Parts: sequence; structure tokens; C-alpha cells
Amino acid sequence: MKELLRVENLNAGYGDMQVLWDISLEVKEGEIVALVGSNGAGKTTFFRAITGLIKPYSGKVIYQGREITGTPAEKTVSLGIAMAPEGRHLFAGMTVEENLLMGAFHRKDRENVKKDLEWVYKIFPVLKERKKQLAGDMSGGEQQMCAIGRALMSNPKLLLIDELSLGLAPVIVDVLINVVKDIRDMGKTVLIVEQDVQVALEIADRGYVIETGKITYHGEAQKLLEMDEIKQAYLGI
Amino acid sequence: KENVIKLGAAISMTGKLAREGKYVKDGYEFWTWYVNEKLGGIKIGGKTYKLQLVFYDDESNANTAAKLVEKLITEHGIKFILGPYGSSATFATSAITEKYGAIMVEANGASDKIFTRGFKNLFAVLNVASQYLQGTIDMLANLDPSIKKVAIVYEDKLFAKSVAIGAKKHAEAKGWKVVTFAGYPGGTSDISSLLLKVKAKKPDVVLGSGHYQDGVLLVRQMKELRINVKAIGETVAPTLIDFVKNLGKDAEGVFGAAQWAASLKFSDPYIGSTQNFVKMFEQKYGYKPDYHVAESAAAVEVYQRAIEKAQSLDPQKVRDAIASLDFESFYGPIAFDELGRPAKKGMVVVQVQNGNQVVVWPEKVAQAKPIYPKPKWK
Amino acid sequence: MSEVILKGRGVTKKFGGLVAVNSVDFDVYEGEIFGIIGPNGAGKTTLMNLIVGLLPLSDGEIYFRNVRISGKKPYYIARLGIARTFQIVKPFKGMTVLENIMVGAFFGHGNYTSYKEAYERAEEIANLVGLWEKRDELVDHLNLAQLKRIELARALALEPEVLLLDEVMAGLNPTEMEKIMDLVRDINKKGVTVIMIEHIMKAVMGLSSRMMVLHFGTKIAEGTPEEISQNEDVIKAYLGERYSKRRKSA
Amino acid sequence: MIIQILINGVLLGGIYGLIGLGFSLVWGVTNLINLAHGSLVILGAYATFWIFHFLHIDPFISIPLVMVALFIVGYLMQRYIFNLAIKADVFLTLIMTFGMDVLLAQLMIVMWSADWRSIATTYQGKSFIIGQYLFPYTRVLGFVAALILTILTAIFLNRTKTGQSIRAVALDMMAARLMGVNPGKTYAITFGIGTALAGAAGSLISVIQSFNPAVGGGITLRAFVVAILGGLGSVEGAFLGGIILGIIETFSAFYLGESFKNVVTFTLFVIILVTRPRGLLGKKYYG
Amino acid sequence: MKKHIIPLIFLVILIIIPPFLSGYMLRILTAVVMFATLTEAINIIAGYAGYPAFGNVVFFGMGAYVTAILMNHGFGFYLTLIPSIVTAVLFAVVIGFPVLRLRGHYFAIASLGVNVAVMEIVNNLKIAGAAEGLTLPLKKGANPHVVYTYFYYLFLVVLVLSVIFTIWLEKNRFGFGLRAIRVDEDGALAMGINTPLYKTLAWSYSAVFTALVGSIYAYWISYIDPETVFDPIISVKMFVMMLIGGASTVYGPLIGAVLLELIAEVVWSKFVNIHGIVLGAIIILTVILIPKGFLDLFTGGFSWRRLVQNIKENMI
Ligand SMILES: Nc1ncnc2c1ncn2[C@@H]1O[C@H](COP(=O)(O)OP(=O)(O)OP(=O)(O)O)[C@@H](O)[C@H]1O
Ligand SMILES: Nc1ncnc2c1ncn2[C@@H]1O[C@H](COP(=O)(O)OP(=O)(O)OP(=O)(O)O)[C@@H](O)[C@H]1O
Ligand SMILES: [Mg+2]
Ligand SMILES: [Mg+2]
Repeated sequence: MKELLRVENLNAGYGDMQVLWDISLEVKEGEIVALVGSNGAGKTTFFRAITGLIKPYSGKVIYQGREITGTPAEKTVSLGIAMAPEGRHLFAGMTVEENLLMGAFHRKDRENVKKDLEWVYKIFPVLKERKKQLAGDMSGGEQQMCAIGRALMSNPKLLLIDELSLGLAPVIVDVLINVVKDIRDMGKTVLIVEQDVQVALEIADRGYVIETGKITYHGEAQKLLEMDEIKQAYLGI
Repeated sequence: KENVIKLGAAISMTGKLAREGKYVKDGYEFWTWYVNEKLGGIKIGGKTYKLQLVFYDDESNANTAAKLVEKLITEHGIKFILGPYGSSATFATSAITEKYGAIMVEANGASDKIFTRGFKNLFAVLNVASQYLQGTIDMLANLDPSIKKVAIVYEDKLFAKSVAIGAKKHAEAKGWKVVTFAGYPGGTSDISSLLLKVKAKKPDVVLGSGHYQDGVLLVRQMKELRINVKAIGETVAPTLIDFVKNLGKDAEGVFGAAQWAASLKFSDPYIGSTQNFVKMFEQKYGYKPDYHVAESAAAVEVYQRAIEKAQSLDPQKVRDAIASLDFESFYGPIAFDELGRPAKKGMVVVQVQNGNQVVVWPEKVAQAKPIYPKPKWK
Repeated sequence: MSEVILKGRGVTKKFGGLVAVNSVDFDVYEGEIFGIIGPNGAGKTTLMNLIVGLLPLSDGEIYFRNVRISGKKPYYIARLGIARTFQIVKPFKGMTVLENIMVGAFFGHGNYTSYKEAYERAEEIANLVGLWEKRDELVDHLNLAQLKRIELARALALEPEVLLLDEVMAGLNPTEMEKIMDLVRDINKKGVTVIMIEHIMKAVMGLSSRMMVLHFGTKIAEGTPEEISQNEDVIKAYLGERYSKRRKSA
Repeated sequence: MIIQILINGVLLGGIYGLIGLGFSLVWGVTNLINLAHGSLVILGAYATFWIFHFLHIDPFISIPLVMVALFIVGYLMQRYIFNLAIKADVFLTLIMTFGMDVLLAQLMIVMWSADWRSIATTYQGKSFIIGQYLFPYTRVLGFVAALILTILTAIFLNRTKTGQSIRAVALDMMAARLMGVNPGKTYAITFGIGTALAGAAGSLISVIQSFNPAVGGGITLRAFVVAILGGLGSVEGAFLGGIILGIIETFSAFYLGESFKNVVTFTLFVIILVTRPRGLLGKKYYG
Repeated sequence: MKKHIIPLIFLVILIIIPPFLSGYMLRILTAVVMFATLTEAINIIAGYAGYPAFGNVVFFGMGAYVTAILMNHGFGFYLTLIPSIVTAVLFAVVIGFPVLRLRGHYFAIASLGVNVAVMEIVNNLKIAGAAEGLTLPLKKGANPHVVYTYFYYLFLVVLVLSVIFTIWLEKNRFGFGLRAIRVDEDGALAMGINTPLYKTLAWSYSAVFTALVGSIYAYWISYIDPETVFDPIISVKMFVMMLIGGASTVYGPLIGAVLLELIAEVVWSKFVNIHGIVLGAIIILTVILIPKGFLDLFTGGFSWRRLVQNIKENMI
């Protein structure tokens, strides 16, 4: 499999406060990779650094063989990197449909956008029912679906999902797990952050464990699930 | 080392009164320059003194003006203060000069109220607000005894309202009926509702009191609403050049009240005549002086005259000298009543005729006969 | 069984055409932990907002110990002894951890009026919820887990008789979650009645003595966790196959 | 008579609407309460004035020119000044625009003096009659211009990609970036458009009243009222707000007297705010 | 207590300094003290409670007018102070009831609307001299310096009161309530804070100090008209000062008042013709470089890096 994303010795943070220390990681095309770790470990920060929402202090982000370190977020999306951010960040004053279409903002292929919209509606029927409702008026779970839908609308090669199951009903989590797998089967690559380590490692091919800004373990998801350290720290067993 | 007499002033160089403030400044500076350069200064007992003008920008703010006058008095030690522009600032600053026993000769604060406080050291060279439209009313009553109804509209601010109240009293004294007496807030860009009411009352004369933009607005909207009357009289606006430039033909026939006009013919002990004043000023500043310039220059002349007369720089003596002045200047007769207001000077009425602003009243200084009644709008 | 402390009858909330909460009746008994679950958008948060008075009811009534509280102002209800946490954390930014907690102490049921008393009370609570180390830090710099604790701490400082928790476990990893679960148990043991909304089954099922399930604003089930987890409607509408499979295999 | 007052009010209101439009747009999108708006309007009036003075182009015809010029001014101002502090507290950014207002007002005085200016068109003061009602040319033209610009702005915001990106940034800047929108540029474009609209309003001002740099403050106040009445960020709202303000002013001036028109306007304004806090056509989640 | 020592030293200096000042310097200092008080007052409602009372000058104007009207009817100055406070508080309560329900910008603009409306009403009020304003009897005294020193001390007393009040506020349950309201009003409600009451109280306290200052101002200046005492620019100035110094701190507003008055003073004397441009530029730069106010800039040591960092934090 071809390598899609490679991160080398990434250091990043906010102002004086360094959060990430020498992070290295790689993601191959068509993989689902999970990033797990406790609260405040720096997972979100890592996503922000890759998408270009913050500028790393040092290190490299290589995507499709090209270095994209420090490329601002508004540019990375057209390279095929999309993110469903933590906290959803929908355009509250726009309708659900407008939100989804915003996901395709940078796209030129109008025809396919329509098709993708229908596809997203098929995945999340609730969104279709509520397409005229303001996104801000929806419940937390509905919003999460909309956020993932919006990210999908950008036709990404690499999809980053921060806190996949946060605040979602178990049935919906089931749906999302399948969606993530479907997305992968369509040839897209998915990188997820997920608190429910069980869920995360169940769907992922590989996983990285991040603790206070450093990668402590990585490997095949199944293997990680069986490691005692992980069981103790993250599965509460 | 040169001997100097310092005159201090707070002048509106910025803010909403910056336009008028510039005239004031030019007027003060012109006469100072004239005294120093053309007359060689002021002689007191053999010594020659030069006048020196010390001024600051009050940002068109009365409070700042007060602060500055206090600075002039207490830091520069100046006892001879020239007025700021506008009634509010004159109010505030004159209270300070009075407290410190300094003198204020002011040329640009016309509100009647300024003179109700019994100040001893305050003198004005300009007529008070309530007198502004009296000349216009006298003239019209003289021209056409059949006038019965007058509408008075004014900007609802200190000066303009004082003018309107004075005009109302005077019109009623002439036996006219004031059919509309209405103010509108400052800064208004539409008085159509007010004018519709005026139109319904069918007045013979409309009198407007306000500043430049009010004058223009009144004429424009009267035309837009096709309100035809026998005469339109205003305060300041028609005496300004911009009025004619902006309104063009529509300005024709509008009367304006001025403290002074460049066409007047007075003699002056220093500069010779009004004409000379106008000529020299125009040469130096490149524009024709309007009455703000003239009254401001006259205020400096008052100090000059009084100091020469008193032969002293003692504030008390100079004050007494000012109180007893009685002479004709390029600006008109200068003498003060017991409250410090002009005792002998009157206002003049100007009318726009063929694009020129000509004096039409009082008769003895008139350049032309008033055009009456005003032609209807086309 | 003990007394009913909070009672709702025909509680309804409409947003325009949408009926977010539809004529729900509920009884919460003193001293219990009462779980509310339901699909996203079922109306759980809305119901909580109705209880604490942040939203006016469209219909129905809510009683706290037989005192009608529907229609009362939120601060009044809070002072009566009903505290809540917010699903989306709302710390008072620009204040330290202790100061955040002090706000609760000052204005709650406990009614501490002096700075010193409130301060001491806040210290106690900071200690209780495990924020002792962070007590003098500005809340702006805390991470989500800590903010959730602040939510809890502030609510506790009100010294409530009823505590409403809206997804306090969301976004926490299992270890963190266990800690908070212990905390909730402790609080409950001290006599505080707890109503919790949660999507993490391990937490609600583990803590609750009774549960209620909302679906499209309507109550579709009520009972012990055991009953709920076997209810076919609930599995279909909410729990999903994976959950029941996992449960069975466990 | 009542109809004539109504006509006057509506015509005046159109211009108010245009004054409020740019202000409302900028506020709604960038969260910047632009206290320099009035000064920018006056800048537009000066631009119109000088174009008329030197090139003898009619003020209504020069509107596009003025708008382009002002767009550039606004774009640069936002991009290189306001953007530097845009994330600060709203009241700080408010103070910043206040500083800009002070600066601009004085700059205009220094450059063009405080003289009163206005443009004397051949048709000023003239009106046409329909039935028994008078329609002053300048005001009718002003109204039409305002209406057209409002419609164009609405179309721009709702139908174009740039418009969509402006709305997106207004709602959530971080998310907008993730969609590929450059917020710095979008803010600058928005402010540029707001300034261009202010400039257009200036063009209208220059033909209906006299102006100098000091009248900006009053205009900003009107813009405030219009924006709030209509609802922040709502284009149609701004126009409607303007019309309502115009009608309120003319009617209260007629029935209660000019002196009370501001009292009525502002009392009503406060009442509307209290009863409809989002303005008449304000949209949720903006501003 | 420690942090009050430097301010106390300043207070002592302020108390003993008048005899050493020229009339002009005294007037500037008086203006500084006056604005410091106004800013400290607006800080209660806008800083602590987060309600940007853009029309706060309305209380200043009211205080000024109540004093002016009563003194014109023969009341002594001190007798006018209680009515002045009462009027302002009544107004804050009555108007506050509807207006304080608005939040953020909307409150700002509504309070400005109230201000303009009141100004226009006074403009038409016969008893208040309408548009022509009112003159007040001049304060009699041995010499001007004594008279103006007297006013200076009057302002200073109110300033000290307002500072003491704010110090009390900081450590009091009331202050906590206000701060909570500022950050999150729903959160505050849920914490049991009677927000309507608290907001009204905060505005009333703000009104008390503002009105007192207005009363003294009227007597000091001896002539008032609606345009000057209800001038919205005064509110803007209070705001600028509060923010420059540091909002919702005890001493920030004072620092802001001193800085802005002094900067303005220096700027206009140095740049007579372009002082507006310079002043405008200084304000813009201040916001860009020190958005958290001067107090913040110097607590914990000044560094240039802080300035750059400030820009980075707030720019896009
Ligand atoms: N905008 C920010 N400014 C300053 N510090 C921040 C910011 N966002 C996060 N942090 C800090 O950076 C650290 C890492 O946070 P981050 O959000 O990346 O963690 P996380 O692993 O995503 O945690 P969680 O599971 O809670 O989402 C935390 O200590 C947090 O307080
Ligand atoms: N202010 C509002 N206006 C309109 N609709 C609203 C509003 N608040 C909530 N809703 C709608 O009411 C329904 C119930 O929302 P609520 O937030 O109570 O759901 P919830 O059960 O808490 O969901 P979640 O588990 O996702 O948090 C949702 O469909 C939501 O879109
Ligand atoms: Mg995170
Ligand atoms: Mg919820």
C-alpha cells in the first residue's frame, strides 16, 4: 500500500505552551488509523497541526509525497484533507443542506457534488429530513452527523474525525462505525480520534497511543487491544 | 528684546466648527499682523509693543476651550483673551476669564444668555442672537405692509433658537401672525414634514434660523415641495459664498442677516476704510472676508484701541478703557452697553441677486434695492 | 420506597412545529440516581432545561417536593436546591477554578454570604472533585475532563438536593469516566438525588437505579437498567444491535 | 397630505437603508461595529464631489466609480489594520474603529478643509408630480439607487460563492477555513463591500444635503439604528429598517413636531429592540 | 492589601498637590480625576457585569441637570446631590427593567438610544432651559485657585468612594455574581444568581457615581446644555479609558483615564493641526498591540515579545 501521510518529529502547541513533542506517524492509503489517548493528550492539537489550523514549531508533514508543513487550513482542504472537528463547528445559522454544500465549497465538479449530497443523505437520513432546519437548532448527535457529512462533501482522500462517537446514541455509533468502514471501502483513508478505545480499535486497522503529547505505543489495532498497559489505562479493565 | 503684548484664544481648528474656526483664526491673525507689520506695533509711553497671538485648538468642544483659556491665563499669564467660536464655548470660557479677572473680548458668541450673568470683564463686538432677524423683519414690514403671516423654523440649538425667539417677538410687535414656530434637531437632513405643515398655513414669509447647512436645506426642500412665499429670510447661510455656489439659481432672492458685509462703507482710524480692510485681507489670504473674519479682526482692534487709550497693560485700566470706547471702525461703530454688548452697531440684511450677495438694508448702507416679492420656483 | 422529590406531569415543549418534549410524566424519588437516555434529539437536554427553568414549558407542570416550579425563574429554582451541569461546558472564563466554584457557593442552597466561608467551601469541593492541584489556575487553560469536573464542582457548591447531569461523561476516556462515576456515587451517597443524561451505557447502566427512555420527545420506556436493556423498543430505537450483542456475550 | 408624508418618508428611508446596509453587513460578518462608517460615507461623498468637480460626471453615474475606489480603501483598511486585532474583544475592536473615525475625520479636514460642500446638479430641488403628489428628482433617484444596490447585495450574498463564504466566515471562522475559505481575505472583501456601500450612500448624501467631515458621527448613529431595526447582517432587513426609520421620522415630525422626532425614533427603537431583540428581519446565529 | 499601597501613595500625592499646580494643570488633573471616576463607574456595569452601557453618559447629564435646575431654584449645591442620585437610580431601575434584558451589542445600542432620547427630551424641556441650556451660579471664593481646588477635591472624594466600592465589589458575592453574568448569563442563572436584580443593581451603582460626577461638573463649568452633558462621545471616552487601562479591574480604569487624558494633552499640544490623526493612530495601535490593557502589559514585567504575541493572538 502507498503511503498517504507521513509526519516526522512534529512539535506544535499554542504560543508558549508546547503540546506535541516529536510526533512521528504514518498512514497508508485506504487505512483506518485510530489515535487514542487521555484527555488533553494533544490529539486535537495534532489534527489542527495537520490541517494547518495551527502552524507547527518544527517537524515535517508529508502528504502524498509532498511536504505540506504549515500550509494553512484553507489550502489543505483542496489537497484532499477534510476534518470533522471536535465540537462540530457547524455553520449554526445556515440550514443543514447549506452546511453540507459548504463542505464542497472548494470543489469545481458541480455534477458530482449533487451525487455526493444524495449519498450523504442516504447515510444519514435524519439530515435529509431536516435539510431545511438551521444546523444550530439540532441536537448534539444530529449535529455530529452533519459535521461528518459536511467533511465527506469535500470528497476527501484523507478524512480526519475528531471524537467520532462523542455524545452519540449507541445506535448512531453503530451507524457511524459502518459509515467509516464504507468510506474506507470507497478508497478513502480515515484517521479518527476516539475516546471509546474499544470502538476505536475495533474499527481501525492500526492505532497510535498518544500520552501528554508523545506517542507511546503504536501497532496493529488488534495487538494494541490485547496489550495489558492499554487495557489498564484505557479500557478500565 | 522685543516688547510683546500677548492675546490668547481657544480656536476651533478641528471638529464640527472647524470651518468657522478658520475664519476666526484668520481674522485674529490678520489684525495682529496689521498692527505689527503695518502700524509698527502699539505705543505705550514711548515703548513699542508687538502683539502676539497665542492660541490652541479647542476641537469645537466647550470643555476643551475652558481648559485652554485657563492654560492661557495661568500658564502663559495672559490677561487679554479673545473669544472662542460659538455660544457654548463662550459661556464656558467667559466664566473663567471673569474668575481670574482677565478680560474677554469676544466676536463669536451671540446667545443672549451669555450676557445675563452680570460679568464685568466680558465684551462682545457682535450683536446678540435675538437681534439677528430683526433687520429682515423691519425691512419686509417696510416694503410690504400687507404681510400678515410668517413661519419661523429653526435648528433646535442654543444660538439658532435664541434668534428664532427674538424674531418671533419682533414679528409679533410688527403685528404679524406667527403661523408656525417650530424647531428641528441639529444635523437633520430632511425637514419635509415640517415644511408640509408650513405649506398648509400659506405664510407670506418664511424665516429660517440655523447654520449653513440648514439654510441650504430649507431652500432646497421648499423648492422640492414647491412652497412659494413672498420672501425667505435666513440667518448666516445666504451671507456665505458657498450658499450661492451650491444652490445656484435657487439662491436668488433669499435674504440673509449678517453682522457685517464687505460692501459696507465705514471709516477706520487705522486701516482707513472697510474697503481697504477687504482689499488687504483678500490680498493676504486669497479670499474675500466674511463677517466672521471681520468681527474677529474687530475684536483684536478693540484691544489695540483700548490699550492705546489706557496707555497701560493693567487689566483693570484696559477694561475701563474698553468700556468707554466709542469710535467708528471698518466693522462699524464700536461702543458697549453696560452688559458688554454692542451699543450702536446693527445687523445688515443681504440678498442674493444675480449670484452676488448685496446689502439691501439698512437703507443708508444699501447697495441695491431688495427684490420683492421673491419670484416663484420654476 | 422513599418520597417523590421531582415530579413532571404532561411536560411538553414545542419549538415552532417541532414537539421536542411530548407530554412526558416522570417521578424521581429522593436519593436515587435516575438515568435518562434516548436517541440524539430525543429531547433530553430540552427536558432538563425545562426542569431548571431555562426554557418555559409549552404545557404541563413540574413539582419539586410538591412545590410547583414550572414557570419559576432559573435562579429561584437553583436556590431551591436543583443544580445542573451543561452538556456543552460553560465555565466562567477569566476566573480561577476556585472562583468558579465560589460562585456556586455564594448563590446556591447553602447561601454562603461571606467571602471566607465561600472560599473555604470551594476549597472543600475542589478537593472532593479532584481539582485541588488546579485550584488557582484560570479555567481557560483546562482540558475537557477538567472542565467537566468544574461543571460538577460548581453544581455541587450549590449544595443541591437534586443534581442534573447532562452528559458529564462524554468525551472522557474510560479511566477518567470511572473516576467521575465514583464521584457521582459518592455524591449520591451523601443524599443528593441525581438525574443523569448519558449516552455511554456503561456509565448510566452502571449508576442508575431507574431509567427513562425518550424517543422523539415521548417516553417509550421506564424501569431498571436491566429492564431497559432488554426492552425491544429501546434496542431498536437506541441501543442498537451491537450493544445487545456485546451485552449478551459478556 | 398623509400620502405625501409617506412618500417623503419612504424616499428618505431608502437612503437611510443604504447607509445602514454596509454597516450591518460588516457588523454581521466580521463582528466589527464600525464607528468609522459615517466617515467612510463622507469619504464617498467627497469622492463623488471631486469627480463631479473635476470630471463633471453626474453623481448618480459616478456611483460605480466611487464604489470601486471605496472598496479598495475598505479592503486595505481591513486587511492591513483591522485584521490585526479582529479576534480581540468586540468592544476593543469598537474602540479601534473609533480611533479610525477620529483619524479619518481629521485627515479629511487636513486634505479638504472643513468647508461645507454639496453638489449642485441641474435637477436639484426639482420634483415631478404624479396625481397631486410631489416627487423630488434627487430623492427618487437616490431611492432607486439604494434599492438596486440592496438587491444586488442580497443576490451577491446568497447566490455567489464569495457571498456564501462571507456568510460561512460570519458564522464560524474555524470551520470556514476547513472548507477552504480564507478568512482574512473574506473579512477584507466584506469590509470592502461595506465601505463601497458606504461610499454609494455618500454619493446620495452629496446630492441631498451639504456635508463636511464633521457630519459623519450623525450618520453612524443612523446606520446603527437601521442595522438594529432591520436585524444584523440582514440585507433586506437593512433596507426595511431604513424605510421604517424614514417613515417614523417624517410622521413623528409631522404629528408631534420636528423637535420630537428623535425622541420618538429612539424610544421606538428601544421598544423594538426590547420586544424583538433580533430586529425585524434578523437571522438567528448572526452577530 | 499589598496591591493597594501604590495607589495609596498616589492618593496622598493627589491630596497634597493642588497648591503646587498652575490653574491649567489643576484643571487637567481635575478632568483626569473626573474621567477616572466616570470610567470606574462604567466599569461596574460594563467591566464587571459585561453590559456595555454605551449610553452611560445619560446619568452624567441627569446629575448635571438636576443640580442645575435645583440650584436655579435656590437650592444649595449639596442639597442637590441626593435628588441627583435618586433621579439617576430611579431611571436606571425603570429603564433597566426592559433594557437590561438585551444582551451584548443590543444592550449597548439600546442604552445609547435611551441616551439620545433623553437628550432630545431635555432639549425640549422648559424647566431645563431647553436647547438654550442652563447657567449655574458661580461658586464664590477668595481667588480662582481656591475655587477650582475646591472642585478638584469634590471630584476626588467621589473618585475615592468609587474605588472603595470597586475594591469591596471584587471580594464580594455581588462582584462574583456580576462576573459570572458577564461570562455566561445562562450559567449564572443556573448557579442561582438573580441576574435581573444584579444587573439592575450594577447599573444603579454605576449611575450613582456617574450622576454625582455630573452634578459636580455642572457646578464646576457653570453652564450646561443638552449637547455637552449628554454627548455620546463622553461615553465612548469612558469606554476607551476602561479598555486601555484594563476592564474589570480596580485600578485599570484609573490608569486608562490618566493615560488617555495625558496622551490627548500631549498630542494636541505637539501636533496642533493633525492631533486627531495622531490620536486616532495611537488608539488603533493600542488596540492592536495591547488589547488586554496597560495593567496587564505591566503585570509580570514588560516585554516586546508580548506585543508581537498579542498581535498573533488576535489577527487572522
Ligand atoms: N486553543 C488553545 N490554546 C491554548 N491551549 C490549548 C488550546 N487548545 C488546547 N490547548 C491545550 O493543549 C493541550 C492538548 O489539548 P488537545 O485538545 O489537543 O487534547 P486532546 O487530546 O484533543 O484532548 P480531548 O480528549 O480532551 O479532546 C491541553 O492541555 C489543552 O489545555
Ligand atoms: N432552540 C431550539 N429551537 C428549535 N429546535 C430546537 C431547539 N432546541 C432543541 N431543538 C430541537 O429539539 C430536539 C430535542 O433537542 P435536545 O437538545 O433536547 O436533544 P437531546 O435529547 O439532548 O439530544 P442529544 O443527545 O443529541 O444531546 C432536537 O430535534 C433539536 O433539534
Ligand atoms: Mg480533543
Ligand atoms: Mg442533549
